[in-house]
Amino acid sequence: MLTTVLTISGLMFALGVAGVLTRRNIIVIFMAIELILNAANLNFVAFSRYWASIGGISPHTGEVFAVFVMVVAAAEAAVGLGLVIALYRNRGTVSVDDIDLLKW
Amino acid sequence: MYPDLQSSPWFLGAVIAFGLWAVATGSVVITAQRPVHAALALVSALMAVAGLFAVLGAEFLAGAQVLVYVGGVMVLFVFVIMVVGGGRKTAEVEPVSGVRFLAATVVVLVIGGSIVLGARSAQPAFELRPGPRAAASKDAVRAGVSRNTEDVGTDLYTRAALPFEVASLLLLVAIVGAVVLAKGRRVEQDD
Amino acid sequence: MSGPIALHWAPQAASPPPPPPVVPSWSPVELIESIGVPHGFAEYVVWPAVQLALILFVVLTAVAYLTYLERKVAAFIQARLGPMRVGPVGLLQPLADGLKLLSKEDLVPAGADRFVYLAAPVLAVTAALGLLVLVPFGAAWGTVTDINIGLLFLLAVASIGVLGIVLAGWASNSKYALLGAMRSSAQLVSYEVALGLALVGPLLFARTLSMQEIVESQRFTGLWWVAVQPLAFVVYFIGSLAETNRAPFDLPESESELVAGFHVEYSGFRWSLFFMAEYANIIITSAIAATVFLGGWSMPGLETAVSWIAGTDATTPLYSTAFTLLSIGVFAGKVLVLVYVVMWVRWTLPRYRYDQLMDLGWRWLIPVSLANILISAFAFLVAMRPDQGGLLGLVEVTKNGLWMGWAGTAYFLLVNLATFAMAAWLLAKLNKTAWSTDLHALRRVEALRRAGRLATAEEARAE
Amino acid sequence: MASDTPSAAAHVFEQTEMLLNMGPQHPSTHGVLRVLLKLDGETVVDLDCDIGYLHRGVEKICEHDTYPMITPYFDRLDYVAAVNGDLVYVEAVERLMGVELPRRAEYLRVILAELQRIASHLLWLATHALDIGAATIFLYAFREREEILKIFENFTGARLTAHAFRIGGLQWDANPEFVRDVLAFLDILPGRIDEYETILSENRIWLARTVGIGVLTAADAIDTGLTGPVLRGSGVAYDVRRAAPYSVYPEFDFEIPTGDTGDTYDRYLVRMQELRQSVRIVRQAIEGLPEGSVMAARVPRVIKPPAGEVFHTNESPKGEIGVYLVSDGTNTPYRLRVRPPCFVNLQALKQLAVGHLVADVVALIGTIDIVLGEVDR
Repeated sequence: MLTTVLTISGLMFALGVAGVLTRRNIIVIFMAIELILNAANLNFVAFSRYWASIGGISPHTGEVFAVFVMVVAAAEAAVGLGLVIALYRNRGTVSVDDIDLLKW
Repeated sequence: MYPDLQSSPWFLGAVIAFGLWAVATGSVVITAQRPVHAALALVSALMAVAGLFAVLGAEFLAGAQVLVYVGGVMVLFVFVIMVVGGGRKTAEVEPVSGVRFLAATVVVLVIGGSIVLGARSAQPAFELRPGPRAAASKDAVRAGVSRNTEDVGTDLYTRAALPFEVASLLLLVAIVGAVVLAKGRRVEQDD
Repeated sequence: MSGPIALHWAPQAASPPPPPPVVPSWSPVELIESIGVPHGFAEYVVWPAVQLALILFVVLTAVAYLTYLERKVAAFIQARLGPMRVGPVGLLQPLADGLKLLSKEDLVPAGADRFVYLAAPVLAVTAALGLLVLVPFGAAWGTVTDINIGLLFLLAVASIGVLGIVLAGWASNSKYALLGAMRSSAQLVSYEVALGLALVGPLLFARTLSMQEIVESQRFTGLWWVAVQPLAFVVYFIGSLAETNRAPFDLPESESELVAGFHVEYSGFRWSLFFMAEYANIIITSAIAATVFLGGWSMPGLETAVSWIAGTDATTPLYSTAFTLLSIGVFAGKVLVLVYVVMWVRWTLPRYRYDQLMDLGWRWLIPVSLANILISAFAFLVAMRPDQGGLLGLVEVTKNGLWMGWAGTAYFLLVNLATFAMAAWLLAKLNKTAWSTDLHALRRVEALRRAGRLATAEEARAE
Repeated sequence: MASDTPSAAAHVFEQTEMLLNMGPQHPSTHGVLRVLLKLDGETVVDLDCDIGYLHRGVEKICEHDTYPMITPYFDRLDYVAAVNGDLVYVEAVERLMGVELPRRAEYLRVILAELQRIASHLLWLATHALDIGAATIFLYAFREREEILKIFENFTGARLTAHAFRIGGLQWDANPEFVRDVLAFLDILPGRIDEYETILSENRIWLARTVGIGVLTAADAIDTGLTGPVLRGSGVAYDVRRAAPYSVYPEFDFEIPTGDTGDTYDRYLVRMQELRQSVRIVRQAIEGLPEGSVMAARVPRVIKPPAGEVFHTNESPKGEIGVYLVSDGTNTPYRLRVRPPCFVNLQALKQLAVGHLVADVVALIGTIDIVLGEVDR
């Protein structure tokens, strides 16, 4: 049972990495990162349940961790997308191929 | 909600169904030509993950997932896509035709394959069990209603109180950052 | 019952809290089982399906008749008659409208993102109708299901509806629709915050997210949470107007500026789907308000009324049926009153401007609801029994909910009225321009602000 | 914004701007006005009015019609204030011909013109409030306007293009119920105006939407050539009824309300006051209505004003409406030119709107109170 969930999360993680590596639209890259984060969250929850089944001290640690991941994701979206908009206003593009300078 | 569900074949079936859904829509996310379609697919994938959470007994997390991701983060994404003109297909520069697809496949196969193999080789004794149920604790008003929210809340505010504060600080910084980024635009216009 | 008491002076806290109120035990599942359907199947498949079909039928009819009601209310307010021609006093008007809309052509504008354009209204209406599963329409078997994250789930799924609106506006390939979508996304995301925070206050008292238990908690305490959380109720109501795109917050579709905003390009059935979603959302936000603040299906005297009809034996089918139907009636009554207020507001007030709407949300509703949470939580802590971590012992946390005597009730009423007054005063100090009953002062302050505005307009012209 | 031409070139700020066509088919442009908005987000950066969708060439047509035939065209300039349009034309011709009118005719003309002003202001209130989102005021104002239209229908046979004036007086005397109807209407109207003000004047949202929106200083307003309530809202007490009195206006006691800041709210207050002042004028006129004929004694059957020219202006509900008339002694004018208040006032829109939001543009179009029939002619 655990392996099923781990397989799913592994595939999602791989998809996310593939998206980050192959896409050039920075927004799509952000979305792929969300996929990766979700795969991690899934693992946290699955292991949390496993922990519960073998009688760990707190069966909800994984879920609490997942909540923090969500917080990070929300913060990342707010700042990251703000950056994307600022970038778009200045450069008129959202392709990472065109944003290769550290300073302009 | 129904304690006997997790040991039933329905449980495994639900996990697999949600998992397939998540993986299928997840692959649409990275292959869709228009960002807005990718965003829609991501919404779908996130819902599937929320479904997985719910099946695994993390109901609070499922609700938070939909509320935070779909209602908040994804609306932001769609908003930004609208601002930067997401209708147009993104120009993907490919040195060699099809190399991108090839790379994606290789990545998925290598990373995904190794993770899956690793998971498969894990101990078969791993068994998922539901968290503490209301049926066991007489405190809840209604038998059968999971105490997941209460438990996560207790954990969050006792054992994880410090990380919780740190996370709230992070959110504050993010808000300030977003405000600064948004303000920067007006400064540009004035000069 | 009461533990070691140090600073304990509340006269009635010594008396043990009452047993939980009666909930009828019979359910139609037994009826279904009696014709030979296996237990699990009857309880988890057949009966919910029957309930869902009933609810969908009733709610969709209600949605259709809300449009009729809206027009009648508007007509009543505007000193005219409203629909009168189709059927007696226009009662068949929704039917005629529906037929007309169904027979219209389903247009897709040129250059639109076809898939998103066609899917958006479905998304909006699915999110709205999906919520119905969790609305506690009545006691006992009047509710489809009750999950432990009920309220959270309602808010979460309601937020999906935003995506439908935003995507509809974006996919229409029209500037008016795009502006509507932009407004909508910003508006709904900000007001969701205020809405969610406003609900935290009553949750302190209900101590659960499950919709049924929220009702039961009010039934047990004998108090509707609006009495102890008036501020939260006001914030929630304003926020729900904005969430459902109702005037004075109907900016995403404001017909005088954006023509029809996000659904300007839609026609026929897809257009009516948006309206279905809007009215279903009104029903649902009103239902949440009724559940969380107004006691849901509970009503003082409900049990007495049931016992007149069906005696006092809570296990009989008659008792259960009478109880359920009466409670559904009570709930529907509360929701209708709220819906009427929503319509009344719409036909009375002018529309806010976009920036003023944001201003109201961020500078008023969110600070107010945050302050409300803070003060309520503090007051709650102070009032709890000493052995449960409090000080005064006015309120006792029992396994069935909160138990407070008249002293506790009076205490919370006072605290929350004080909160109300304090919040109003403080925010009046903070937002001088926005809150002043002295209109002349308001105009003077505006004149100063205008000086700044004039300068920029001058610059803009100079360019 | 999703600009139409996503040129990747480094037009940094061009990318944030969006062109929005408001009208000619738009619920808030009060007819077939097309406003071309250049927006940054929702802020108006630039604005251009495109007019002429309703152009009929009225002034040219008038050169081919006899003098009495021309009056109906003036009904249809400002078609919500037909009487005022008629009045300025017939008065211009009468001035050219030197006709002296019987006092009853003058009084009836003033009554009709002021009722028409009330009707026009009610229509303005209705649409202006509707633009800002207060839908119910619309029907309230129309309810009262309906009463005026009924009076007009009784008097002239037409509701919208009420047409009773003839060169040299009125076509008919008032119908027997006229005085009673007008008095009954005057009794209810002040209470109803109070009702509108209850809903709007101290409504927080209404204030937020109008106070400080579209500020026009007195100097700017005069420079732009604005007249009527738009000018008076900026604090200039210029009213043709006082500045260059015509008809029997000097005989009536009324005030000219002015604003002080020149914003949309001031213009709103000015018009609401004007409603009350018009009620005063009509009441005085009805009470002092003389008996006698309604047609001047010596008006020739074929009207041929002596060769010459005249420029005559009136205070229409929208502002100063003027007629420049050149006669060559024949039965058709040599040249006729209208100074339309709406056309001139519309110029101010850009001045008012730049720097405000889209939602304010509709409020500003409403506050200028234009009628495209008159703008385009």
